[in-house]
Amino acid sequence: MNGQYASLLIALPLLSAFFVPLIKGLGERGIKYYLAVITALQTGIAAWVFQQVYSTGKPIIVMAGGWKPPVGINLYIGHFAALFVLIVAVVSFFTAVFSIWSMKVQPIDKYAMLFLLLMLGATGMIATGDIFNLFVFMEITAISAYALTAYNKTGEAAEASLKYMILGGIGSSFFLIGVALIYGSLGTLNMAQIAQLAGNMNPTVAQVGLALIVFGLAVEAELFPLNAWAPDAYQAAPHAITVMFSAFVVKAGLYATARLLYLMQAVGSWHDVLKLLVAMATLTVVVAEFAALRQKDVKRMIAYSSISQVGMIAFALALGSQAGVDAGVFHMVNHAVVKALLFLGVGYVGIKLGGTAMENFQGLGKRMPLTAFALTIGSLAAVGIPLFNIFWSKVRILIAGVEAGYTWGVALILGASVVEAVYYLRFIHAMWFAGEGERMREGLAISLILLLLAALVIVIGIYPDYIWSLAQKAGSDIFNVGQYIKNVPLMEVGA
Amino acid sequence: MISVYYFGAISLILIGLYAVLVKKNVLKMLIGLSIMETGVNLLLVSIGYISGRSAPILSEGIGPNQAVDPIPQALVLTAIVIGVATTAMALSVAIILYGKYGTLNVEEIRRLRG
Amino acid sequence: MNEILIILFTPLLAGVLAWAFDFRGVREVIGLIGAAVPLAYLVKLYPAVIEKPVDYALTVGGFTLQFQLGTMSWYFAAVASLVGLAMAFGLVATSRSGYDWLFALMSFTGVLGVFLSQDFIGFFLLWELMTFASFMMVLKRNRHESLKYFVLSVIGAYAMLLAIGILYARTGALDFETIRQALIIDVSLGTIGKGETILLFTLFLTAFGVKAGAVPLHVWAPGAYSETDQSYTAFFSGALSKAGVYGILLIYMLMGYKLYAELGTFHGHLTFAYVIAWIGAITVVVASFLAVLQEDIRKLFAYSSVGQVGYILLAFGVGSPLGFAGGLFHVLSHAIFKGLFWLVTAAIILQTGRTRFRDMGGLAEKMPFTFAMGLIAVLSLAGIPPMAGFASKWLIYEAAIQAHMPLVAGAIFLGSGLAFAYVVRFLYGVWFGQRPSELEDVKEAPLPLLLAMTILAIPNLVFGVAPGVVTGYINRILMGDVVGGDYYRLVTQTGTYNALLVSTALVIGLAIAGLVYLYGAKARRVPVTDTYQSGNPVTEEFNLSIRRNFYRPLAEALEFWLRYSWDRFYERLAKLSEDFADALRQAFYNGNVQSYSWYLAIVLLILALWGVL
Amino acid sequence: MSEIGNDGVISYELKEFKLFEPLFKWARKKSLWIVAFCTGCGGIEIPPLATARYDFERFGIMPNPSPRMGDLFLITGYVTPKTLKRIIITYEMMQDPKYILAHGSCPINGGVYWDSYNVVKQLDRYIPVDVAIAGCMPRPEAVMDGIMEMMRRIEDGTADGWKRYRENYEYYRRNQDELFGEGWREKEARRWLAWI
Amino acid sequence: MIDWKLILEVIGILLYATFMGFIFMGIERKAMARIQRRVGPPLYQPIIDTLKLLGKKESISHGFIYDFGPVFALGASIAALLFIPIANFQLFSSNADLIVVAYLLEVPMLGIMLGAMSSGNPFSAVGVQRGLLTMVAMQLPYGLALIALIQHWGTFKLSEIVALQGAQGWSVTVPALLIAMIVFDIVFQAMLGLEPFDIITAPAEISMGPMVEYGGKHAAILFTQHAVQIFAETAFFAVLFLGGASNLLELLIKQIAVLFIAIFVASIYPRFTIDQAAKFFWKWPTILGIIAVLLTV
Repeated sequence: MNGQYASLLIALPLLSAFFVPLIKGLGERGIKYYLAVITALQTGIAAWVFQQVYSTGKPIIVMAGGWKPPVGINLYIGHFAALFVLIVAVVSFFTAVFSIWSMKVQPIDKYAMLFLLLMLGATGMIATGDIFNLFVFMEITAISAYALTAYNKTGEAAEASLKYMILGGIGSSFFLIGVALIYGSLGTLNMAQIAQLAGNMNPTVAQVGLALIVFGLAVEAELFPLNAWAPDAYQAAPHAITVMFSAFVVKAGLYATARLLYLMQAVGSWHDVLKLLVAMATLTVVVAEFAALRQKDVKRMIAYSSISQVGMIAFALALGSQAGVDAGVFHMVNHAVVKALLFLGVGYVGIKLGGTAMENFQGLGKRMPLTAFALTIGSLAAVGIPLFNIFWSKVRILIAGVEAGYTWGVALILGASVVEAVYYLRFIHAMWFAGEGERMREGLAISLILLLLAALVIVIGIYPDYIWSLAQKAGSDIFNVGQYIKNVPLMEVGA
Repeated sequence: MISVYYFGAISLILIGLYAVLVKKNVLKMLIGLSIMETGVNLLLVSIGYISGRSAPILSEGIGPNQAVDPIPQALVLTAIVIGVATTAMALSVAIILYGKYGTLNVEEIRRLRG
Repeated sequence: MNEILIILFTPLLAGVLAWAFDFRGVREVIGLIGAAVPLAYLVKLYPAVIEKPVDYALTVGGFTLQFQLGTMSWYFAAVASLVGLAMAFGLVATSRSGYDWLFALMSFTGVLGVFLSQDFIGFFLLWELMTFASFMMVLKRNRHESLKYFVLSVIGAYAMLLAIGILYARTGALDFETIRQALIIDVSLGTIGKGETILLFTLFLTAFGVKAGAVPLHVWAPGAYSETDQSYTAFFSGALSKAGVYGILLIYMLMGYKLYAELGTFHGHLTFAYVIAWIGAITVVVASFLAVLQEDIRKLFAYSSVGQVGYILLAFGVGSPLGFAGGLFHVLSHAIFKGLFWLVTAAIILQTGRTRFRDMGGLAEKMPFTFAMGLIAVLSLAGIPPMAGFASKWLIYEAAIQAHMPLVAGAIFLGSGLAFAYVVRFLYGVWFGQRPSELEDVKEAPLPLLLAMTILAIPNLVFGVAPGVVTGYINRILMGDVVGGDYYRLVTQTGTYNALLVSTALVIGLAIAGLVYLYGAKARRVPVTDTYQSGNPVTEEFNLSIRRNFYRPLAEALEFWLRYSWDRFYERLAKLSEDFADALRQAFYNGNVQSYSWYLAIVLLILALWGVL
Repeated sequence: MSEIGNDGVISYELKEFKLFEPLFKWARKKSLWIVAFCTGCGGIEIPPLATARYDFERFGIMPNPSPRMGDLFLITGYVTPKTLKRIIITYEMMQDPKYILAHGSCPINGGVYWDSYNVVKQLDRYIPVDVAIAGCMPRPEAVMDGIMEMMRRIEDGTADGWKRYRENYEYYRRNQDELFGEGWREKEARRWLAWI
Repeated sequence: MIDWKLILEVIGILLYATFMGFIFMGIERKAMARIQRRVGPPLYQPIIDTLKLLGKKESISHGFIYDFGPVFALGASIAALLFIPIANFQLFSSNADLIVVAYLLEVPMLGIMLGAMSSGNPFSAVGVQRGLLTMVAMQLPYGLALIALIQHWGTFKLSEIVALQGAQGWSVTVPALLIAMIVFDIVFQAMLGLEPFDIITAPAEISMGPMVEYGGKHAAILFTQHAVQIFAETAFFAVLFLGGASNLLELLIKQIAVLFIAIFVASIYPRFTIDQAAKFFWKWPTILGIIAVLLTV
């Protein structure tokens, strides 16, 4: 079965990560180029997998060690996984190219290893079909994220990493309790089988298990009370890593929550969990937007904005309707592109002008017009101006939200996005119409990436049909669990 | 069938949580964290225990239905490894923190806020 | 037919090209073409539109955007593109950068799209585009005013989005036609309760009220209108405020029957229409009073524009067919005379660089053509009979009094009196009296601006003398012989107005007076200083004119009311919410890991309690 | 047309009503408007004329605050140079068939203030007086008689003070400049600037 | 096609109106004098004054608009007159209704203001300010009175109102419209610029207000305009509230009656200051107007 190449998606980063210490002799430059090559390779494979999945329409199932699913661990690369693995790969490639230029802190081989492990973890979380395997990949992502946050070796970085570690640790322990409870009552770890047997679990254990799993993943997916670590982690991490955090690390957590949520549909108190999640998601959007209003540091401001957009995705996924999930996935794609653009731009300015405080951005239009233009496109898109990509997904989410009956939730989110408009437009005004400065030379590679992403934003904005069709397929992949169970070749083993 | 081990595991988890929530010193918090992890591992193992059966080492005397359910034990192995990794990482970060901030009191480590 | 596509998107395309090729000559030519094409195509499509509305559907991102050029949308689009063409000529003279052209033409596309679109997603998309483009024009010059404008209009837009969502949830459709049918059927079904209809009505009212500048939401208008390139403001207040008014018509078309069924009538008037009428009346009175007391020429016209749009709201609020006819006619007349006013202001500011009345004066000799255009605009706005302004105001009077809304009609009387006052204030402040020495070398406005003014002045005269032309078309919109009479006469059940005869009477009167004037001794020109100051000799340094707070007595008479101002209220509200946001941030993200873990523990507690219940 | 002639003398042709001259002459006689400008001690003598007892309104006489519309200029009492400046400016603002009625002896020869340094002895040297009423503040009857005399003069056309002022304007101008000094209008105006 | 009869009628009415206007101004001065037990000028005194002003040998001008102002004012007054049904002569009144006439009666104010403003004299500027404020102040009660009338008779056309009054008795007989008439009468006082509201041309304060720079033929034109205006306004008052007239004599009597009410009020009351006037107009007349309007709805 030629599907087996898909397992390379996991194998390649793992092997190349452990291969890094061996090539330490090539020197700093060599490692960085090596990193870029690996990520390029990964993008190639991901693109090939994406093309195959979307052309044949059937998901690729990779059985570890040839064992049939309930016994063996399987990778289930459906429409969603194919799309998102490609996004993970592409964003990692861009960040790799960016870090070639931007990474100055010395132990570069450690950086490369952690970078690859982070990418591996995220890809694994998205592709896996087994909940404990999900836990393991989540831990890999988490640990590499802790390390990378502390990578700058400054006081703040260490503090942020500590916070992330403690909250992440608590979260993952409770996630493990949830997994244990589910395994205890169902006897299986495979997602497809869980979905089949979820109906006949005894209600209290199912309720507690589901709640704990969702709680564990919610810490990773930055929902309201649990996301206190996120702004610090985003701010303190190196600029390249923040791009990866916001573009796909959070999304992996979100996908996992959505996947497990919709798997356990048959559980009695499913709707109460949904209502709780919708409430938490709306609060995330509102609190994060309010927090971003008077920020002095642009990177922290965009971190809050990213948290609020992620909250909006969680709101969409937790609506419990097909339209909601499709809109959520569409917003995931758009958000990834826009936030990658914004964080890359801010990181670039941060390094070139030293620091990402608002003062450096005064009159950026005169100093670095290309970056300023890209940042403007990014912020306009983030606000939700028509002819840019987030407008389409935001409209879809809000209409799905009202259709699902959460009119008050939608009203609050709209109020929050008014606040978002205010601070983004203040940012644009600061860039173009305030402050002076003479024109500086801007790097070619970075400007090329920024302009490519900006062009992508505008193209999706003007012609969103293609991406919307992808999002619909990916959404249905998560939503109708029946199809998911049919796709996974379950071996008939006694419970 | 709620066996007595569940109570032990859950109490361990709560003790760990208590330590993280109340203790001011970073190291004590980390110790609390690892206690919680051991509690979770204990819960995981105890779920797989079927009373009156021996350890899941397949030898001639013990077949699949004489031994206890092996899968949770396998899971616990990986969970322990992960616990070790996180605690090691946390301690190294704590060392940097002490170097930079000169204190381990959680109240003072608050440069990133608002 | 893709004519609609051409009408809609040529301005945007031209804007982008003008921004791309940002050179002196090229940018202007592209901009002019971009602004002229919609008007040309609209005129070409006129015969087609008369029989059957032209339709066009476009599928974007899973939504089907339907556009329709019916009689009503043709009317609004024609008004907008006329003012747009004048704006383009104005921009040739006043704007120096491609930035202005890009966003001016983008808002032009937005407004045309709003008028032509037949489904809510297209409507909302182009509404947002219009708001964003006009916001960017203001952002360039003043951040505070532009943010105030953007926040208010975004609150309006999002209110509309919420209403669209509710409608979609209830009727399952997004395009106007199906929603209309669904709501009519729904009257008997009753799925949408009374409370929800009121919610929908208030949401739509806020959305369109913000754009039209109804009183509680008019706060953005003075700042936004004055802080941008003045020739763009001609379009901003001439055409963009019509989008808000078009929205009110949309409420009538879509939810009219439903609102009637739910809210019933009040003293013989539709309750919801009565509310709109009273909002319009209050807007007219409040805005006109504020306009009279302004010291800055742009602020004066901004408040006056808000007041005039209040007239249109009032006319639609009356609810009778004559009310709609009056309102629609006033849409046209407001667009032309207000557009003309703003172009005159653009000329003045371009040539003198001053915007306050105290620094200006005696420009009549220096800028004769602009003065003549200003006089036409003054006559039209004040509602002097031979002008278009009077014809539409006359129709609104007829409608309001016929529909037995006396106090609302009283508001129009007061409003038109105040309009007369602030328009004369403009004449005195800018054109007459002693000329400050620095303005000696002021020259006439550049040619393109003069051309722009003539484009808007001619319709003022033509539709003033022959209002029948416009009412003829309006009858076609309202599908009924609402306003009778031929080209020169307007006949309604209770009154007639023969514009031609009134003009001829005025001409006769002028001729007689002219004869009396010519008979007397030849008048010799006398310098300004030869004036009676109780016998004191007067030199140039004397300040012979009152240009600062001209209406101080009125301010003293209104002293009680002027203590309260909507503006300060909104500023305090904004500051309050920003401080709340800051406090929330400090409280929640206080940097202490312990408190963060407490948050986690609290969530666990909630889960535990919820699990137990 | 009006053009500024030599040293500020404004010369322009006047309107000649050939056909209606007698009608206008009658109208001028029957409607004399007094310029509300009271100088010296006679100012208080004018209001009694307007009361029911004498009522000059019977003859169409009406006080009018604006010089542009006024015809009859009453000089009621002594004239100091300071007041004379205002009188000259107001007189020149009045439109043409205008007449001056001087009350009391002061305008004629300085009267009681014959030796005062600050009184204009002979008003006629500065502005053309048509009718002068003797008496140190003539009684209302005398003033009424003076007005009757003025109306008779207008009737037969001999009240031509305005024509005399126009024809020999240099004479009057020279006397005025002699009294006040050259360019006194600007100097006077500049003195007021401090207050405005 | 030219309707000679109409043209002759128009010319006749115009001459009659101007003449009677001057006589009304004469009556005004004569009545005031008689009240003060003075003999007072002959009735035709305003005609003499206008002739004298017209007969001035020189006249000065402050620019084109300064000349255009009075001419426009007189033209507008003449136009307004043509649309009021004078006794049995329906001049153009079939082509315009109440609102058009009400607006045409206000247009001369703009003409005077134009001229006054361009004269560049501070007194005239204060006069313009006061004129506009009075107009603004009186607009609300004026409108309410008209609305009450229209609502009662249900039509805007003056000729129809006259016919209805002929049939059902004068407007004054209706209680609601009586209140409207009182309001209209107060406003009428301000429109004529008589005593309590002659703030515009406050003779002692700002020396003839807007008309301070006007002399010679400009003043003559303004006087004729004032004459035509008085005739038009009194005729308007008579048509609206006193049931129009079948012949000129009846109209004349009604006009003089109205005029005398105004004169009696004028000769008693001292002058309002402008903000007192504004406050007054927005207090009593407006309340009365609202009552009248609510009674007739």
